[in-house]
Amino acid sequence: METKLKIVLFQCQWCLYSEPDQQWVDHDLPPSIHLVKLPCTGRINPLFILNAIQGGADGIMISGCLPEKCHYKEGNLSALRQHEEFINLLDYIGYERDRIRFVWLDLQDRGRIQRELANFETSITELGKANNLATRVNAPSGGQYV
Amino acid sequence: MSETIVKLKTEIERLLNEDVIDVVIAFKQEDSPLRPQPAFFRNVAELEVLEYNSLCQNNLANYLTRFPQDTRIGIVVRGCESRSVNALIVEKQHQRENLYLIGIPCHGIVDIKKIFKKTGEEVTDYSENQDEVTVIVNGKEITFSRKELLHDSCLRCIHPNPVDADILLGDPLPEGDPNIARQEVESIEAMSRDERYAWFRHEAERCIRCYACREACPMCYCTECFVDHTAPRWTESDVSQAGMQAWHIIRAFHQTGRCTSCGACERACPMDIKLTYLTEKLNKDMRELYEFEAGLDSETQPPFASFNLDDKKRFIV
Amino acid sequence: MPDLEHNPYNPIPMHIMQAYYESNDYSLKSFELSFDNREDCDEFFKKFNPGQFCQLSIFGKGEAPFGIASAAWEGEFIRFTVQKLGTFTQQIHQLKAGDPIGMRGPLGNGFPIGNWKGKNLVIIGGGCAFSTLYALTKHIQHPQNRSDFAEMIVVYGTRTSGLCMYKNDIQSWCQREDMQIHQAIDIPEEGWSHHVGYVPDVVKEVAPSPKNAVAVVCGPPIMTKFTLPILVELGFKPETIFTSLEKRMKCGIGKCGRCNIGSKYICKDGPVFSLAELQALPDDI
Amino acid sequence: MMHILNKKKLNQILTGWSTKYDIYAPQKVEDYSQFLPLGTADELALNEPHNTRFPPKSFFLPQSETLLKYDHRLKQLKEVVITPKPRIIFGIRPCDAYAVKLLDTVFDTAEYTDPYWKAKRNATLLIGMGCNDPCQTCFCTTVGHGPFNHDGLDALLTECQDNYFIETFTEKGNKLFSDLPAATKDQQRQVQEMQKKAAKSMQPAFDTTNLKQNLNQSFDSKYWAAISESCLGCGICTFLCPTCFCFDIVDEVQRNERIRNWDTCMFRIYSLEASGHNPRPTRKERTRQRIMHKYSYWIDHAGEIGCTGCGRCIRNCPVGLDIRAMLRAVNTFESETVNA
Repeated sequence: METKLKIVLFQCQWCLYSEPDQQWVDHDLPPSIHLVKLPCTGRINPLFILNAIQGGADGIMISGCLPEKCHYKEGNLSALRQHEEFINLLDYIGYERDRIRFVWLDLQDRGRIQRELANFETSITELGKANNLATRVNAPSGGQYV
Repeated sequence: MSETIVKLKTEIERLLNEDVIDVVIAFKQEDSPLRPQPAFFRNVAELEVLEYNSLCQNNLANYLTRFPQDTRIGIVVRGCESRSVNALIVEKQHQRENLYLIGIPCHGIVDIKKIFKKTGEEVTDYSENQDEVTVIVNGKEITFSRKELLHDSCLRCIHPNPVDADILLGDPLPEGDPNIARQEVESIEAMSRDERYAWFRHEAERCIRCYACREACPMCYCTECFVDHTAPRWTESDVSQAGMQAWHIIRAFHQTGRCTSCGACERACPMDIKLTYLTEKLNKDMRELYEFEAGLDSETQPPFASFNLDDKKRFIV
Repeated sequence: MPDLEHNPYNPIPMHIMQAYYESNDYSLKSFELSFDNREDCDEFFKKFNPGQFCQLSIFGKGEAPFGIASAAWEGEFIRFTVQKLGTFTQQIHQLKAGDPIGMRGPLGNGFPIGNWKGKNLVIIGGGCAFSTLYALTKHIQHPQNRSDFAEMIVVYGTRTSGLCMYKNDIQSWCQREDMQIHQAIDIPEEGWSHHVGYVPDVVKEVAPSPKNAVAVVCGPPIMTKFTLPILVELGFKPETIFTSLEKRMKCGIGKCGRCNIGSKYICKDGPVFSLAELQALPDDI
Repeated sequence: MMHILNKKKLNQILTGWSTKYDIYAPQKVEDYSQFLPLGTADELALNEPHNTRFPPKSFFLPQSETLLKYDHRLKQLKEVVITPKPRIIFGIRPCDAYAVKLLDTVFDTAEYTDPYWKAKRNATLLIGMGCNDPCQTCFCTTVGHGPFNHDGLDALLTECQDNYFIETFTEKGNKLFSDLPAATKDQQRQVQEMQKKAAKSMQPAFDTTNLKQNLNQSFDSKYWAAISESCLGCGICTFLCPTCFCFDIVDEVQRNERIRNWDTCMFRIYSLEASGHNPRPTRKERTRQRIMHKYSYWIDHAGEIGCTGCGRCIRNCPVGLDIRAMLRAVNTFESETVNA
């Protein structure tokens, strides 16, 4: 049984204003963190999040630009309502709300992404392996009467 | 209720004779008195089989999207159906001017499975009035109060009257209580996390992926559903836990701000899965967060189609 | 214990020997596959007959049926020509020489060559569906087989000259005296010395004699639809006109029910049907 | 020979078998009955007037079944070993057992045998429970079957007052019941009469004599568009049908498996080709395919109608479509046009 925790980072490609931060995210992420780089948080379909969960992620972090500072003017705003409600729904069916975290980065926040990730990892470690919601890996196929 | 059928028949006859519309979507009854079917009337001679009673369990708005936008359609609408029609008009699936809505205030749909549970399935005849339902089983007459047989989603119904109709057959009924609508969701919300997940897993694992819920829903009109995509493949295609859970989550989520709580999905499900408990939660959130209910008018865009800078107040971490 | 040795769902392991593009728009690519195991190879060629198809599979990507485009005498390999169309064919196109691939086959009935001995053959093909006809032509061209058949006429039409497959071979066929070849393109092009026009029109122009002849038609549905009546007009009997059908398939062995048409399964009872058989089937293609 | 078994001793005999076999019997979950391993629920639901809602074909053709496993990196096959345990399916209705027999003609042919089906089939015994009170939606007698027929069964139980009367049809079935006392002549007669009475109580739902010709003739008629207009296009009728067998083969990348899933001709993507062409683009063609396959094509393949009259599609159709009414309509539709 694999015990290592997995974290998926969905990152808006515009949200890291500082060059070293982006460098760090692109090349030096710890192996437990998987990076999915996207043009905007508005690109994130709830299916992405669900796919990550079912693919075995224990925590999901989404980093994007502040609401008024979206590169595409309003991309992240249109995403806001969807993500919020999707997390409400997941919470309703028993998935821990804390396993999904949003971080909104601003110009001054140099180095914040590293702190946030470290922070998030600690809190996920406290939560342990995700077990609410079935994962795709090693799931038995079958259905009724097998 | 036969009075309603007479009125309905006269109205449909008029519409067809005066060539106001091309087709009327209503219900018919052919063989079994327990299973009225959706029917499409194009000339007056077919109207013999017209039926309307509380066993008509389908949402007729489902068939709107099958017709080209310029077809002039007459459609029988109850409260939930009229809201579905509105929601479809908001999404530009049909044009209001090409629709003729024959509204009927709805006393609620009788859940045939509840009858069967009480009497067994050998029911040979069915009749009803406003408060009571009478069935004949093995030659014996059994009467129930309507309330105990109503479908769950009809017990929660807030707007039994059509919100928009060109003609209203019958007197408007009192509105339902929104508190009752919330009760079930709130009781589930009050459970512990593990209980909630056990509940969800129990509902999802019975799924046989026949997609009757999708096909019965008026709002599920996409030509290609996300589960049918091959590239990318969003979910597992088989009946493994992950695949079924993904289907249930995303099916419900795609209804956010669009579901009119008609319960057609639940009535269509062959495995008696409580599908509405997910959509009701989303509806409740939409009501609380955005004061929005789907289909109350034919203009307001659902919350996910718009946004507001005030949203961020709830959101910043 | 079940008989897993002969599990019809297990693909035979194979490798790609060669892969090359056939058309100038890179939509058609030919693959030559060699067997990993000797026994599989022997088994395959024991059953093989031009006109059959195989299920090619890439693990993790899926499986799809393709017509065999090589004759048995060419060597111990199988050739397939794949048109890039859907998700799976896109994956196949990315394969290169040396890559492993799974194969199930040969499946289907193939052309009833045994019944055609001593007859004139009219082979009519259009587009990438010509691949199985290419296998047939190749098969007949072998000195051992050629004497079994009388005259041979090949009509092969493509949209443009660039989409013409097996160019070298077809060019050499033009020099051969034991066969006639009529190439056609839909739209006139500079330097094109053959026919210009749609295949049905070319067939009309060539007007092959129905006497002691068999016609084989493979092409896109629209071409087949218009060519068959012309052959009937020329005097071919429905029993002497053959065509190969295509439908979505999964198992290839008549179990999954997908390619059901009337009381036939295309994978098992077909893909080659005579026009007479087709006329007896419902119009559900 | 007919054996007799007191109802009270049923549990004892079932437990006796359970050392050698996995036993599945209909038990009530939710509001419907379902085949479950013995002991899941307190009581067996043998007297349910209906079939289990989910068809027992899935014992042999599971809704999802792993065909192959492979090593994704090495691109090599791994062996899938099919070792089904010996099973007894107890209390299966004759229509469902007959359906399994019909499906044998698909999966166990001279050309290609499906090893997965065959292995499970060989390891399973079917012990039926005859229907004393067929329901309204049943029409097994119409399609040439009956509430006490034994096609596909190893043994058949008939309930009569306090006893079960057991007829066995195969060696294996015989072995299971050989210890039981034999029924007297009188009892045998009584049971046979009861069986006949049950069969007689079922009215023929439609006429099958010219059905195949009528269907074939009406292939292009408007009738199909008319009956399929209200069809939702869901998969209930085919998934719950005990004789529908279509499947799809899919690679599940995450699990490195090639699996087969039930599929249905009622879905649009079922026949959609990569080129975008769909031979059955609307519900009209799909409904036609479903009905033609059962009542016409199947006769060509196996000589039998591919329907056992279990009535699941009628009971569970969300829009109340009734296959019996459709087939009656085919018959009358034809005669109408002939007269006109």
